[in-house]
Amino acid sequence: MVFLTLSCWIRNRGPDRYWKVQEVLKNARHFRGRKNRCYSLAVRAVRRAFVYATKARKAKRRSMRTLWISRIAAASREHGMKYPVLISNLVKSSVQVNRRVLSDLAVTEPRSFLSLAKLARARQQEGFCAALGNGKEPPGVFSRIVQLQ
Amino acid sequence: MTARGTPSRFLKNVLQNGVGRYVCQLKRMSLIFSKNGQSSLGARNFIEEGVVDFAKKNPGTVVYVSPQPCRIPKIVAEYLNGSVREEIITNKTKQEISELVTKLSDQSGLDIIRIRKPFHTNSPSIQGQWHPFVNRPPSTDPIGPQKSQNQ
Amino acid sequence: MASGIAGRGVLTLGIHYQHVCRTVLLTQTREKKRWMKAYTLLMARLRKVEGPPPPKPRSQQPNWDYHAEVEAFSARLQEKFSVDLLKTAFVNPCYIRSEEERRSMLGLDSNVAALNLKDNIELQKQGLEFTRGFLTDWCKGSYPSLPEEGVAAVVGHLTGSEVMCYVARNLAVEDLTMSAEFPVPDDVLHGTFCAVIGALCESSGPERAGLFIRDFLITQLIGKDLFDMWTVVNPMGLLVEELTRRGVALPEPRLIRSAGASTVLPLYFVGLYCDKRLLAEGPGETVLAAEEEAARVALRKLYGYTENRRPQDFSAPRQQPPAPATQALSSSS
Amino acid sequence: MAVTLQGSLVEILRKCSRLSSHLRIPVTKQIGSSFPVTARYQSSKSIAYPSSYIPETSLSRPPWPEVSIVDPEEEAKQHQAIVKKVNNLLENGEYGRLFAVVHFASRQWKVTNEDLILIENHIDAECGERIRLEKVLLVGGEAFTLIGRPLLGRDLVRVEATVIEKTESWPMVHMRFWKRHRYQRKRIIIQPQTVLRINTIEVAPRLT
Repeated sequence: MVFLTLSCWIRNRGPDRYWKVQEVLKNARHFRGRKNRCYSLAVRAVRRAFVYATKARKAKRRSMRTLWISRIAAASREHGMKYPVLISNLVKSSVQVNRRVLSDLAVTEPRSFLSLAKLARARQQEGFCAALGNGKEPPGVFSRIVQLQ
Repeated sequence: MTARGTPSRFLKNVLQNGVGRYVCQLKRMSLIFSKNGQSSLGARNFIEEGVVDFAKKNPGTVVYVSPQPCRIPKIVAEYLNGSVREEIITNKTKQEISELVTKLSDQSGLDIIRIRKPFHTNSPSIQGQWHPFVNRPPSTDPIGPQKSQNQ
Repeated sequence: MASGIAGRGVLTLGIHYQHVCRTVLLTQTREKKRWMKAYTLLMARLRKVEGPPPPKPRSQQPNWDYHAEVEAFSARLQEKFSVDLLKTAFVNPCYIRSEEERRSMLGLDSNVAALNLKDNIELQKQGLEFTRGFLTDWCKGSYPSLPEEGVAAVVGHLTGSEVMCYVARNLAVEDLTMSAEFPVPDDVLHGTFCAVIGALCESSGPERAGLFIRDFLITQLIGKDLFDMWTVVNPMGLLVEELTRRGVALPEPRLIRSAGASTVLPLYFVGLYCDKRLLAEGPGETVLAAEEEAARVALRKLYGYTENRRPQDFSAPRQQPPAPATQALSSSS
Repeated sequence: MAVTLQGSLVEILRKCSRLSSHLRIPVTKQIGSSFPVTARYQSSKSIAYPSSYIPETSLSRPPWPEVSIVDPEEEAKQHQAIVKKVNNLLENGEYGRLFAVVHFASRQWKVTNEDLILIENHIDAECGERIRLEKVLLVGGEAFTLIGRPLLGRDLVRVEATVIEKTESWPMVHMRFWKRHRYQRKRIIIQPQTVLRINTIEVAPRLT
């Protein structure tokens, strides 16, 4: 490969700020508008984007958790329970499956989730039983509930 | 490196590696260094002491040592899936180079980009995916296209 | 400086570059390389005009030792190949033909030009035969209720050019293959991979070869659906056939659930009942599609190829079905 | 099944492993039978009097849902039956693919055979080595689920994995910026990663 004309084409075009600019523009190529090609606009946009990316890595955890919680809530409503009931009773029966796996189970393994919901329900009933003491009010407590004697 | 601006892939591995047997994915490694360059001092030290051990420990990797007049010594690693990685080892010590070499031999040669999910499964659901009819009792009413809704 | 610029500009940045640097040492400057931008832009433009360079086989690039590569190939796969056989397995007849032609073009007479290399035709044949036999036995062993056509379809998928070439490319067989043209065409690569299996079978026995096939070919079945490999046009007909063969009552499709029938996304669930027992149910956008899907689900259940079937045990090399061993022995002798 | 779960909790609480089985038809049937029974029991108490005596108000019942009390002995019997059934299932190997929830690298993973998982740290094993994941929280198949409270026994479940790759994450930019304060810090973070392949999930038929 010999190009004799090549050397004629090469000319010095001022100082090489080019590489520094390219480094920044490389990260801005997918932006919209002039900031994907104009350096002075791109620097700020890239800086903002980096800051957002940094913060989003933390925020992702939080938003994922809310997503899981809403999924579990929807699934537990199907089994006639509210989310706090399910979670607190699972914790009380020392099942330490976390919310990510619970929401996964609710989507992909509905029968396992059903059995977990039943476990929570049973624990809840047991708690009620213990609190009620065979249907009687605890001593020293009077409620307004009409007890039909 | 924002998430939107960079390429991404899903977690995978070459040819279901590790299901049957484990295959080291590094097939070839060439060490390019200079015989008397200053920047390849560490590379020369590594070749004197570490290379033979490495090659003995990894019989599946072909190690080429090629001295050539160059300023930038480098390691060229070729993987089974055809990808080639060049690592520059200018002014690195023997320790650093040997760490780098083990790292290269532990990798699978897939490109190092953002991985979207930290898991990959071929059978996502064992009991069948949830759909709105899963936990409903079967309906006793006649069902037909003439009805718009089930219940 | 001007000559330096021209020299650097003209030659590619490779070994030549270093030569230039050494020869033009006197004119070396330690400035910022301002010519670099123009140079890279120019080269990029040239590359755009010319297109990518033709691929070069690895054996013609620097740092290539064929013997070491072959040894490493067998060590990497943790198999004990006999090296001669393995080397033979990589030699394709098209390579020998083209090489001889090239030699005679260079003006050598025919008896000098003849290469004393054996080609891999026999190994190919043997390997393909062994692979087919082993896979058929394995399929019959692990899915006993799969009919002949199904087994043939699975085996055909696995021994087909697509899967074999994919596996071979990811095991670096392509580098070692001696072929007339580059990139290696699919059929040549397929043959070479078969020959490698044949060589393994010859050198360390059919048991190891079976393990090799299990680890590298059968793992390709993971996550594959039966009907991706086996195109069944009329699953309902096949189901009826299957049920009559087993002497069970014919399936009765019933619409069991439907939703959104008047919308753009209707959903129907069709259940197949057999002796008033639910055999399978399948969803679909129309009743017919749902029925077909239900038939497929039922077939998968009957053949034991459901998605949640017991996974294949790939771990222990302790038990091997004895059938392929005898089969392979008879084929090799 | 529902009944089992409702009554035998006192006993279950002592156990480290929790077993439940869902065979669809029995479940629905028992739900159908158990709930009306309890409802009738409670309502017969209140409807013993003529309904005009006290009209039904929001306070005529306790605000909590009605509690069903099931005979503990019967519960224990049903529980035994189910344990036996699942043990038989496991012994005869009549289960298909299994999944497990394992706790590894301070995360919980739902895994099944031939899965890949990515750990955001390096682990102390060479590539190609087989490791055993010991903290198993839950194992399930198509017909049964074993729920650990919180963990399943080590002799009950065995989940094995192979280390197949030790690599690095992509370079992440960590950038902090405080406007109008001339504060700007940029750092590139690369962390080690490990890829594991799940090989086997085995369950021993040793339920108690």
